[in-house]
Amino acid sequence: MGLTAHTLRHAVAQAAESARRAEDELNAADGKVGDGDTGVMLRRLFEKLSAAASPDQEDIGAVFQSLGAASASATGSSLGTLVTVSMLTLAKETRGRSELPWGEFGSALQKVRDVMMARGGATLGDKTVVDVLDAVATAIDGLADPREIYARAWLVTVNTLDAFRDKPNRLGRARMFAEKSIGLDDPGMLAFSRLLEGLEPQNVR
Amino acid sequence: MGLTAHTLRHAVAQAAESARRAEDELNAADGKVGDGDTGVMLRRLFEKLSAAASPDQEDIGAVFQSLGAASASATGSSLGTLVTVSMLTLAKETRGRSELPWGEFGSALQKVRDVMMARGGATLGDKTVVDVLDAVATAIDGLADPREIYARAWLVTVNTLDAFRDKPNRLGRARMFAEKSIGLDDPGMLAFSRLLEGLEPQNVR
Amino acid sequence: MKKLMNSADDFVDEMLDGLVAAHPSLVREERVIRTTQGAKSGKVGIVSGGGSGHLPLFTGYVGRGLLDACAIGDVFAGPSVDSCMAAIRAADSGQGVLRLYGNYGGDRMNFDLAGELLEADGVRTTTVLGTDDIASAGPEDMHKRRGVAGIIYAYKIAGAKAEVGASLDEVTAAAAKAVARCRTIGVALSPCQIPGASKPTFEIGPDEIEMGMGIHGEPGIWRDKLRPADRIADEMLDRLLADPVEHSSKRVSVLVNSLGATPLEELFILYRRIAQQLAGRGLTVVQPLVGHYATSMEMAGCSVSILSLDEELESLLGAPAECPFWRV
Amino acid sequence: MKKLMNSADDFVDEMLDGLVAAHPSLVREERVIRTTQGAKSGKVGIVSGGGSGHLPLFTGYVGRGLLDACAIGDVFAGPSVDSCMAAIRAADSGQGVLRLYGNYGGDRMNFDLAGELLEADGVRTTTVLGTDDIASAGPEDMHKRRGVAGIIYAYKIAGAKAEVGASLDEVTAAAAKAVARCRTIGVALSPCQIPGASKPTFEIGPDEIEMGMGIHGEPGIWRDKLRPADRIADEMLDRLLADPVEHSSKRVSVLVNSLGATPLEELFILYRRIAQQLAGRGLTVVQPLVGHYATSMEMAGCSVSILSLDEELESLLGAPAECPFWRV
Ligand SMILES: Nc1ncnc2c1ncn2[C@@H]1O[C@H](COP(=O)(O)OP(=O)(O)O)[C@@H](O)[C@H]1O
Ligand SMILES: Nc1ncnc2c1ncn2[C@@H]1O[C@H](COP(=O)(O)OP(=O)(O)O)[C@@H](O)[C@H]1O
Ligand SMILES: [Mg+2]
Ligand SMILES: [Mg+2]
Ligand SMILES: [Mg+2]
Ligand SMILES: [Mg+2]
Repeated sequence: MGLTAHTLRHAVAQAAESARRAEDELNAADGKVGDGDTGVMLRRLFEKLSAAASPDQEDIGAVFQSLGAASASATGSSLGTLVTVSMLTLAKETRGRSELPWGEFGSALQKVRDVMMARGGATLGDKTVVDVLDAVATAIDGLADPREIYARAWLVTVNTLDAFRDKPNRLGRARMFAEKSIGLDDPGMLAFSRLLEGLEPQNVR
Repeated sequence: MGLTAHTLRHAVAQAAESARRAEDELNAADGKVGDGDTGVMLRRLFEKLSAAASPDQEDIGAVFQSLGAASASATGSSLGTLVTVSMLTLAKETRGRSELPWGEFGSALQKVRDVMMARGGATLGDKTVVDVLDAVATAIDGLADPREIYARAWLVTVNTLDAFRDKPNRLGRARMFAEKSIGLDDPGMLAFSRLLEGLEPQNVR
Repeated sequence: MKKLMNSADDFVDEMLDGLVAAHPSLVREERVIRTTQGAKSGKVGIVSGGGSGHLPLFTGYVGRGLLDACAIGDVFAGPSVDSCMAAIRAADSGQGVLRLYGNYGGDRMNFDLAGELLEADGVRTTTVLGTDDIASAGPEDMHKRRGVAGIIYAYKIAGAKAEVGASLDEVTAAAAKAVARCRTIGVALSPCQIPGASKPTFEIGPDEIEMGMGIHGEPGIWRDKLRPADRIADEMLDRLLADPVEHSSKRVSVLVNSLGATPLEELFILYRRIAQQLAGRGLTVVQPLVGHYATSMEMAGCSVSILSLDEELESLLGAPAECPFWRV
Repeated sequence: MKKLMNSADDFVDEMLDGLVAAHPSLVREERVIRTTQGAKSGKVGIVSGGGSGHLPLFTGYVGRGLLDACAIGDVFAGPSVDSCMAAIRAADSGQGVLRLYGNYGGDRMNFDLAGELLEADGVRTTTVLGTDDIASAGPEDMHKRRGVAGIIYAYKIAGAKAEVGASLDEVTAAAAKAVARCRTIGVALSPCQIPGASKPTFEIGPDEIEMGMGIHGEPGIWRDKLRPADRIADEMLDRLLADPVEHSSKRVSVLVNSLGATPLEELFILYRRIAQQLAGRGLTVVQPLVGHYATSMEMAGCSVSILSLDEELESLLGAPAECPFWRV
């Protein structure tokens, strides 16, 4: 069992719905430390991704490729571009395959984390989306049961948000607000948690 | 007895002081029906006039001429320009004389009223400075006692403000606010009253 | 409202000093701005003027093929009689001078008085008043209308006419034609404040706009909730095109002008719609202008002007001209 | 904050449509603006890009002797990878392309990725980042500084260099020199609001200013009561001139730029003081620029940039160039 083209498309549709619901909350979070557009960016981006995940593809690598292409044309925001490179990385990893086995999921996320760090220049501890991705990728490493993966991912996501809340942001626009950012969630990490939260665990099978 | 160069200079200095005191009040009055600058214009104008009334002139026409010249260079606001033409008119009337007899004062003011109307296009009843000037010029016509002139002038000024308060403005910027101007004093009329009020009657002798 | 200034009393003079410091093609003499070269011999002179606070109006349009000199008053007050006289003198090379300025009481008194005083010296002057603001009076009271942003078309056209050696009467006629064929309407979103004044020129709710409001806050046609840009553009255009213009034509120029705080982004959103609508009505746009051409300091809002062209106007509009804020 | 727009989602696309409708010298292809003629054969290409909301930046500087193409993102967001690739392609005539844009994380990720993806196709690119904002990091962290209004000097200088047939390396070196010799500082008086955002980018008291604030509201050096324009100008200039510039010279260009709502009147009041102070320090000002050159929509405030010239920079700055918002 693993992630198929069908599951992926469904997850993207769910993420689009979550992004819509979280738009104002994420704008507000970014408004405190950045330029206030994380929510609107994410909502627009996932609208386009959802439209781009064509229903007749079986090759999961091809689906990731169309998501990456759609993202590359849809957004240029920091977080959006990290989504682009994630999709393109996963496309490379899964090209020609009809599913990504759950047992390989954690190591795939580790690759995503690495390209994000290479592209964006963040290091672990900077209080960015990379930190929560790292925590999740590490926590689910080797797990093969999708329900367990989801449960663990959700747990460490919440814990990571908690753990970073009282640290200062060290990267991106929020860096300028380092002191002000203490006590606040990083908008990118918060966005990750909202998207994850919106995935119905029963679909992850 | 009449208006001499000395009395005139003193009156201008008093007017400058009155304009300074009334600046905010006149701005506020103009702010309700116009662009809110009657007070600042008048204060600046009379500062310059006061400086321009040179102390060594005996010819009252020459003093009026320097006041007119100073006004012509200092202001271009509607009310300011009416001050300019008033001064130039009085200069013409008094050229070469060392005083303007009080008995001729009313008819001189009537001339001023006429050039104001010719220059500005206002008609009586438009609720402008012209209306109060007309009322004063008419009321003091033929009077020769300066105390009586002052007392009558003050009385009709107050009455004219009262009489016009509930009429609409029909000219200048306030025309646009015709309905809104009902219940409010015209800034130009109010300015006239403040300047008159500030003249010490004991000086008008 | 916060202003980067030193004192209200010095606002205009310091602004003028900065203007000429930044633009060596301009010279300041008290409250007059003229070209560095001075009146061009054999050419009819063109002067304008008005209150400060409307940059690039009025002083910014002094230059080749536009104005020769400009008399400038305090913020939102007319230029003084002396300034008007000095501007006319600076523009006069002996061929006479067109006084071309907006239809405001104070400005008229001063330019008229200046003209009368100069007549004695044999200076010939004519007058054309900008009256393009359709919201300020009905078509039956055309002569009561205020002059707003559209006057820059009259500058351009009269300036080009003078540049080719036309007579004072011909230059005057060209300016009058430009005014007669130009219509403007504005919409205001937020007020401005005169330096030294205790409060803004008007009040308006945080979600309101006023259609037809004047550049000094003169009341407009209606005040209501903000609506989509396309609806605003459509209404402005409908009103402009419904206003009768003798010999209106199929070729027009359009000016979408910021009153100050409204950014270029929003002007282009409006212009996009206006261009579509004009095309839909079979009108061809020539030399559109989108930007800050006649402002009221930090006021938010915009105006739209339409100039109905004929062959003469189109060629004069396209003739070379150069001032600090407009180059053709 | 009131905006003349139809919807937040259409803001950028409608703005771009209006921009090219008003300026036939520009062509739009999705989120790329390029010159109508396209890449000039034999000439090195220059592209820039960034978030929307800064007009005339970035798209307004596409034109002869300036940029060949520009990739444009949503308001205050970087241009997408695709737009960056398309802009580079549009600018490439085979001589290679300089990527010249401001030092912001999102923009860098996208331009870098685009360059890597195009390398496969044999497109040669170089990068110069605008880093003129002295308030965003100390001199020891020069490479961390943000790019703001001063980048237009780099456009002009790189553009002129490319126009005379210089190689990609030479054009790149000229741009890098312009950046290295340019310093900017800004002061903010009021915020702007991103279309669709629930509130302005920052809050500031009705009598406060913030020295050094960034164009997206990034925090500055101090926030305090408004003070006289001359004191503000002096402090900005002191800070600019105190920042070390290798080979600083006695001839400078100065850009006094409105962030949006601050009117020309106030810019000229500031420029007057700056020109006096520079003269007092024995510096000669060449080609000063005063106006709206790099804005943040309706934000009030201004920035001052100083470019320290040498012979090469001065001649490149003075070379002919033409785009909708700047002509030399
Ligand atoms: N260089 C980077 N590396 C990793 N994450 C980043 C980087 N830059 C930004 N982010 C993440 O993106 C979030 C901001 O996203 P968004 O508001 O869309 O970007 P922008 O700053 O372009 O407006 C931050 O909270 C942070 O988690
Ligand atoms: N044409 C006119 N004729 C007579 N009085 C006028 C005229 N125009 C304006 N006024 C007077 O001037 C006053 C306004 O003065 P002021 O605020 O200085 O002028 P502005 O309208 O130029 O700002 C009005 O209240 C009115 O009394
Ligand atoms: Mg953001
Ligand atoms: Mg007034
Ligand atoms: Mg006034
Ligand atoms: Mg952003």
